[in-house]
Amino acid sequence: MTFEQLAFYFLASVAVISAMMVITVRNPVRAALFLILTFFTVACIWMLLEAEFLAIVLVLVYVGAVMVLFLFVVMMLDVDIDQLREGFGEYLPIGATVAVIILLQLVIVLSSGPFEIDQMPAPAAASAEYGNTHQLGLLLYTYYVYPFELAAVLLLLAIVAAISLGLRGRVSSKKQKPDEQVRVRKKDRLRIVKMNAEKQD
Amino acid sequence: MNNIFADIQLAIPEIFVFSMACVILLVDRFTHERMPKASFLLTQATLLIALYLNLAGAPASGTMKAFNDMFILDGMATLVKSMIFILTFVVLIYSHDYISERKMYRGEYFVIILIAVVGMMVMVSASHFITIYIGLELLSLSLYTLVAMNRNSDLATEAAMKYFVLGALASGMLLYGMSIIYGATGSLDIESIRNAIQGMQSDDVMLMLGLVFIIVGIGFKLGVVPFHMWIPDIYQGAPTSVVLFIGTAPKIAAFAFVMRLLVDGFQALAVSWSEMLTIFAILSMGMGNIVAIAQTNLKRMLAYSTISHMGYFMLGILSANPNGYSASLFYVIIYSFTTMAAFGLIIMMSRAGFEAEEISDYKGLNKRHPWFAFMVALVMFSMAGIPPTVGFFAKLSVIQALVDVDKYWLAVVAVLFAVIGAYYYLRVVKTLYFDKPETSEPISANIGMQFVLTVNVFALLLIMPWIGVIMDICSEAISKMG
Amino acid sequence: MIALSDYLILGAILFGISVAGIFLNRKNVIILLMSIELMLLAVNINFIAFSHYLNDLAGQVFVFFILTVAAAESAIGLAIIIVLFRRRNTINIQDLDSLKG
Amino acid sequence: MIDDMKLVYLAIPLVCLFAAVIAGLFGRQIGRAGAHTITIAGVATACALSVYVYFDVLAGNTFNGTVYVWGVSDNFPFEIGFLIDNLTATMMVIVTFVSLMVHIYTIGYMHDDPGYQRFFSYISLFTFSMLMLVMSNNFLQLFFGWEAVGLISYLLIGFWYTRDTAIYANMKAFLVNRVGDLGFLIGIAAIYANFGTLDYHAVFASVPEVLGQTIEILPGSEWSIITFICIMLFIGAMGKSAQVPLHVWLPDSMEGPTPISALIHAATMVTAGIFMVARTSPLFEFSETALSVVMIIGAITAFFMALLGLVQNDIKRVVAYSTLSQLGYMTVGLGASGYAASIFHLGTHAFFKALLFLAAGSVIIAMHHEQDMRKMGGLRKFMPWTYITAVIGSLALAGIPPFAGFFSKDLIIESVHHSDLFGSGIAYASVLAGVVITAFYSFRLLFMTFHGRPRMDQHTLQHVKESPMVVVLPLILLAIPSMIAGAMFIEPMAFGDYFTGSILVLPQHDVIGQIAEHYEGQSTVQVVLGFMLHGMLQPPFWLAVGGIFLAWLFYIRKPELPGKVAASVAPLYNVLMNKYYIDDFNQKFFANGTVGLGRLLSKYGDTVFIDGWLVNGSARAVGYFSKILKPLQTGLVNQYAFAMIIGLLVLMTWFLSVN
Amino acid sequence: MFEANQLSLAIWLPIVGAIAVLATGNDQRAGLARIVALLVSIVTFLVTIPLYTAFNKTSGDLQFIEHMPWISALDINYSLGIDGIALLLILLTSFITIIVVISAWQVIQEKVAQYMAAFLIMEGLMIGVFSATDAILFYVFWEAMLIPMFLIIGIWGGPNRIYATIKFFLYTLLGSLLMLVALVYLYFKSNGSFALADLYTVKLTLTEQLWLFMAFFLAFAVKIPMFPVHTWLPDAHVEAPTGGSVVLAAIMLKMGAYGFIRFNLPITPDASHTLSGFIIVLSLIAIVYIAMVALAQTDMKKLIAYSSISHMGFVTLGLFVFNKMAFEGAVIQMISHGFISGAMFLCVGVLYDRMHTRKMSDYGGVANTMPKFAAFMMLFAMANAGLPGTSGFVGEFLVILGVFQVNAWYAIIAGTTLILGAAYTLWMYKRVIFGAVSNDNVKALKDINSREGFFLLVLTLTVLLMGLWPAPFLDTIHSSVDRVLALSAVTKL
Repeated sequence: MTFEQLAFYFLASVAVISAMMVITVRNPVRAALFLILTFFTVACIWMLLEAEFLAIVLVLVYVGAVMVLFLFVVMMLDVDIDQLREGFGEYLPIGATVAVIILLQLVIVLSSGPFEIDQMPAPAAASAEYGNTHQLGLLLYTYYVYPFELAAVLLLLAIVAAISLGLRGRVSSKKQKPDEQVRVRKKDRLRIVKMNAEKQD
Repeated sequence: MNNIFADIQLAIPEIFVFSMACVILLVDRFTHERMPKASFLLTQATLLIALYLNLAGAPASGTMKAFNDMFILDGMATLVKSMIFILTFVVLIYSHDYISERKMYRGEYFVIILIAVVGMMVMVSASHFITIYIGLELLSLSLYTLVAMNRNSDLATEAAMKYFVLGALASGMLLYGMSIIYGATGSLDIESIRNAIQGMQSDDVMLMLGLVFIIVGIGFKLGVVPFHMWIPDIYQGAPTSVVLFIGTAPKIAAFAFVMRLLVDGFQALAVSWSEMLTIFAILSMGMGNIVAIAQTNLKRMLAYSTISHMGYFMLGILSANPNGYSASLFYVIIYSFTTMAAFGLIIMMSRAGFEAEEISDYKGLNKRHPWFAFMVALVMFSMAGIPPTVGFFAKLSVIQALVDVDKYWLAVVAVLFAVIGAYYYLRVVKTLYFDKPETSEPISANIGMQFVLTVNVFALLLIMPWIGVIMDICSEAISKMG
Repeated sequence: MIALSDYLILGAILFGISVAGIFLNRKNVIILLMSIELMLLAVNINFIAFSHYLNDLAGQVFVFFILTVAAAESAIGLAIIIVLFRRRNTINIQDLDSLKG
Repeated sequence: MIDDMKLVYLAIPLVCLFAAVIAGLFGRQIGRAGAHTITIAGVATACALSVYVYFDVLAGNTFNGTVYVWGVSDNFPFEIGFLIDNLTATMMVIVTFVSLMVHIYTIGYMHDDPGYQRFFSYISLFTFSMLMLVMSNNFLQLFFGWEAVGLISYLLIGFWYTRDTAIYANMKAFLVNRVGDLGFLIGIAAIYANFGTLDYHAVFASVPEVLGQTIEILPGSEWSIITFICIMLFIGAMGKSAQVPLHVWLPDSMEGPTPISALIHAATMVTAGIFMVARTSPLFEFSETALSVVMIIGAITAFFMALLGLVQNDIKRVVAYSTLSQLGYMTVGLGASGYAASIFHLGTHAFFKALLFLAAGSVIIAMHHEQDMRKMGGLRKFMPWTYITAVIGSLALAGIPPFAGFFSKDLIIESVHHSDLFGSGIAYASVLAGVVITAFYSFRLLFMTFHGRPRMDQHTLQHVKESPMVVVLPLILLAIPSMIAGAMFIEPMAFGDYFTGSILVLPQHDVIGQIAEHYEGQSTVQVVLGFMLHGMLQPPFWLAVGGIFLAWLFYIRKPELPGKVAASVAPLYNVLMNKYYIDDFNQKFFANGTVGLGRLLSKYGDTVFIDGWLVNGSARAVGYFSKILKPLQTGLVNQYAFAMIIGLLVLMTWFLSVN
Repeated sequence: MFEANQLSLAIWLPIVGAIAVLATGNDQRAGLARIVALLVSIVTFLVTIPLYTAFNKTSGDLQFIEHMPWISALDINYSLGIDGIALLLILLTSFITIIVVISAWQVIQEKVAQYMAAFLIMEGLMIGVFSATDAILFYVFWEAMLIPMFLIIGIWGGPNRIYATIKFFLYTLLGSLLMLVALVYLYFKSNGSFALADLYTVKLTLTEQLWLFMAFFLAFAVKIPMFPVHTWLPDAHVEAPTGGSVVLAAIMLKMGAYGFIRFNLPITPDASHTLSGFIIVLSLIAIVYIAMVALAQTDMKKLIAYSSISHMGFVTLGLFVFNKMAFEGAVIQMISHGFISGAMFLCVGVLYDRMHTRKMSDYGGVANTMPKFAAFMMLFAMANAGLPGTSGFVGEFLVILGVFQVNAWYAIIAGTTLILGAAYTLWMYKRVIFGAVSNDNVKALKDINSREGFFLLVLTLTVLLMGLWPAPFLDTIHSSVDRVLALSAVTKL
């Protein structure tokens, strides 16, 4: 067994176990943490597959941002943990059965024939000059420029949507209203009050 | 990569719509209090101009590709995009009063709608897994947001959550399927995939596995049984204006999406996916029609009716020939316009604080407002597929497609379910005409909307003499497909 | 050497776990979302493995986009959940069944 | 000449129709007098013209032609046309004459009735229909007239439509007739199917071609087509001419006003069946089976219905049963191939039976519409004219020479005697037995009504008086032919070649020919005298006399006797009083049975099975599924996800295992 | 122009007229709506008369042909044309519509314009059905009729109208949708044509024919209606307003039989022969069974509805013995039944308008207070019982004559209608019209007014004319019947 294999199987089993923990632990915070662990290990596996850029992105962006967002939400929403796992056992048989059947079918199909090592050998390791990030970058900005731009649209959408949904305008907030500031006229701000002179009696 | 400007030229409508979305986002910031209508008008203008750009840029013949074959423009794309613009345009007219009465009249609403339109356009013109996926997500994410847009509604937020969770799950499955196909064919480009599949055995398990997952994704998008669960809840929970949108343009976009994946990509596997779609179609027609009978909420009933209509819609596609595709295209166009009229009428009936969602809200409408009642009845008859409304021709075309491929039993099943379906549509008509009104409150609606709605509804009847023209357009669009 | 199928099976196992997670979890929406994240992870593993073995970077590019989309999706999804929580004071699935039938 | 005659032929029914329409539609405008004037004028014209036609026909001017083409189907023209020959002309005269009498009589009888105009309209219309029936030259028109007279009979029986018994009786009459009509129609259909035409002459001409053909009605039993046709036609005749078992409507039809009992239910309509069989004699002659059937049915009717006449106490019912019995005689005559005898009896019977009915009506008027003979008696003194005419009628009915009935009835009995068809023995016995019974009940009626001590209440007794002239006049006018018609017409009708062109009798069946041999070459007077002399030596005469004597014994001499006899044969008496239970049986089995079956079918077939199970059942099933499937949408998002995953699982398993 | 598009004119004129009627608006202008509707119906009738006068009776071919492309993608055309059979039915339609409009004059007080418009639209659609020579065009008209009828029963109907109207709609829809599948199948067999003429010549195996026959059969049998798919009719009739019942009985039922003539017999001749025994048995069941069921009814309209089913049994019987006389009898029966059943329902309507009950037990002795009415009804009752001299006799007579040539027993069983038909009709007449005045309501009845008298008189004259002189009717259909029989005699195997 080579080091690669050893590393792979180790990482894979960690990933699988932590994934199992994600769906079985009671506490959603811990579940999120286990998910992070899963991501980490998978990122390592991606390294084995020479996808360094994505591995790093997975950790930095995904774990760093998305999972933290998850954690943040989980913690923000004060959820009663004890109730959450009620009746867990009830669904275990059917859940496990379905999952196992699907898994079995996938395994049978995927491990049959074409993807065996003899059918499809791993490519030779890339040369030292090969930069995964470089190559990806080249592709992304040239060949895949169209989806790349679309991804930008998507992110804009996410921003607009998240703000639009999440932002709760408080009545008391003192935020700026640029359109009003720009459009302001003298008469809006200045009221000239005409007062009759009081009689001095 | 030869000439980026030539590529861009083809994508001008997409670029224009998105640019306008950004513009509106900005403009709205400055105008939404003083000129609340600015965003609305800009959006409508955008759609009209986009329609023009789309038609002007239509390829004279054959198909044109751009961006390294990730973007495709053909007759079907032009037609479907035009429909999307028109439908969205009318939808916004209908929605106008509704959203302003419910404090959703914000710039974001229009921006998100436009982005959804962009998403649909991308989907329609996609010829690569990545563009298909991104287009799909652009649309889906916009719709999730729109559903949740009425933040003060218990039901809307619940619906949004369900839609989101299930949508994400479906995307995951679709992606899994794509990954398998990628592994099996070594490509993400639709055309290459097609070529690769043609060189393989059609019962290759790997392909089949990928196909199953992709079909599940498609099934969800269309809302066919058993991937339909989101539809009733979303239709009932979401604001009517949003349902109006979800129920119309995206259905047509979904048609293009199905065509790109199944027909362009997996034509060689037609036997298998046609079989899968057959199962979906029967289940959808059955489940949709049967469960609709038990509904008391009109929107929810229409949701089940949608499920059944998607079943009928698939009858054309599963015949797996151009005749069938054009029948389905025709069906979905007719269906979209009918649905639009249906929800338009619900919107017209609703007022601030009153949703007019329950079927019982329509009791004796004929006594209160015969004109509206007649329009609702017409829409219901069209949905039931009773001649001389266009709904009949839609059914006729898919049945014709079925019989063409000798699937008689399926045609018989389809018409049997249509009879069951007719029952609940009739029940609405019954409510309109035969029941006593519970309130005599007059119905007010703005004149412009009434006019457009009237045109919309009567088109369902009066388009009859020209129905052949629409069929021709559909079959021509299909024949010009890549 | 590690066979491609090993990676794929890892992906399949993660996929299976995510399916099981959806089945087992009947309370918390967020855990449901996490299960779906696991599913996406399985997809990504597939793509990267294929990409590596096919010697074709397209798969990795796809993963790049998937990650982007997933991030956007999570943002919107969590926003929805927050809106929901504010409105209903719960994200317990069992309590969110006003729409049914 | 012929062209003119065509107009005459047309005019005869049409004047009646015209009068009927005027009286019916404009009754209110023209008033009572107007109504009876116009209808009587119409019928009188018809009668006069009929007599004219009669003599014209006697002069040899027969006619067979089309009036108009009713419709063409399958290239066959169905026509409305006239066949005027001796038979027709005779019938026309009888019909119009009796009708005229009844019209006149009605003026008096219906004097106070609010439906006066309506009544005149009906009877005029009836005359029209009956004329169309007898003048027809084809089966279609025959059927037209057949049904039309049935309709008017229905209307007239129910003339007093507020009486429950009347509207029950008229419906019964129509329905029972319809049973016969079904046979008749099938017979017509069979004629068309086998002869390809409905025209009498054409049909009769092609009898030889059809003669050998058979039809398989029931599997395994081949019937000669002619027999089948004849029996079917005769079923029609049984309905109209009230032969057992389709006789049940006739006694009940007495619910109608008396004039129509005379006209329709004694003189004319009920004889349509006899006429029809005589008319189609060229068919019947070729089927001995059919003739036997006719004879046996007739014999049964003649005897058993006469028996019923013995026990009736309603004056009209006695006459009605006698009518039934006499119709039986005519039928027997037909069965014995003595068509001429039957038609002869038909004619004489028309006169004396109409006379008897009208006389009965006259009594009823005097008794203030009391019809029970037990409450009468001794009317002789109050109503001399009525009494005398009734006596004449009764004598004619009983068959006492030289009254009309004697000749015709004796001729029938003689014919049967000569016949050697199957059943002729029984028939002969029946008609002989019938004679004594007939005589008995006729005089029973006469004695109970006119003799003895008045049994009515004081009030009625004080008001009893002879009927007015309009009533009495027809009685007298009818009494005359009742006396002399027999003697007048026996020679030409029975023994001459009067009916040669109209009625066919095969030589082997020619019973009248055998009788005629005795009188060959004699003058009319000789024949009459000879016939009378011969008749007095024969049993029928003595039987009749015996019957009269018995009646005298029972009702004049020893009035307590009837009760004793009745008590001693109580079971038989009860059977007779209950009309052999046939009405009860029909009511229970056919009427209630059909309605009951209908209710059953309606409830269990339509309501429970088809509607309840199949139609609403499937609707309910759909609704049930709807209720079952609806909760599947639990509202729980994780379960929605389940559904998707299960869907995925199923698809995956299916398609991966298939490949 | 007028000459060339005579049929289109007859179809669209009433429909456009209906819009004009609707345009008169609400019930404040009900009088105007009535007058416009009457004018439209009369003009339509006048438009249909030249069809008769200009019709070439010696030719069995379609006449007044119109042809316009409609849906080129499916080769669906707007093509019209009529033969003698259709001609008579069209005349019947336009005639009955006038009567219906008049009969509703005072009775309908609510939503008058809608009521009148619904009938005018029906008229146009029904004429369309009879004149369409393109299968899909036929189907469109055929199905479209459901909508106005649905509303007529549902809006102006009796207490149980909703059940009845939905049952009516779904029942008929179920039948016709299968026909649609059959039509589409034929479309492919005939290489893409919906023209009836093309469908007549397409070759079909026996199995195909049997399936197609059954599909068509279901559609038409429901409409006729034949046993056992008849149960919608009594309900629909009972609940429908008088006009609705009249149109339903007088015209809509005929469409089923017309469908048999246009579709089953010529398109699936071999199947028609193979299955004729089946149809004949059903027809005989209809004649006998339904007549018995009619006897058990206590509701006048239900009784007449059942009697309609029974009478329509003669039509199907006549069509499927393949005998010209029976066939012609069947066609005549269709027309005659149109008049008679219409008249019967109008009579019941006249009573219902006064008493608001259809139960026979609520009546009795009507003749005392309504003598004129009683006279009219007597005539129609007799016509219903098939009395010679009325139109009711002609069809039954010809059918029995024709059927006897094929099988004596069929004729005998069918002939029982003579008894049963008379039994239920007269029984009803007896219970309703005859007898002493049974209650105060009857006592208070007013005899028919001149308007009612008018339409009853017109129908009376028609019934008598047709009974006494059916030749003009028969002459119109000879050639057409020959053509249909010839088509159904040619094997397509």
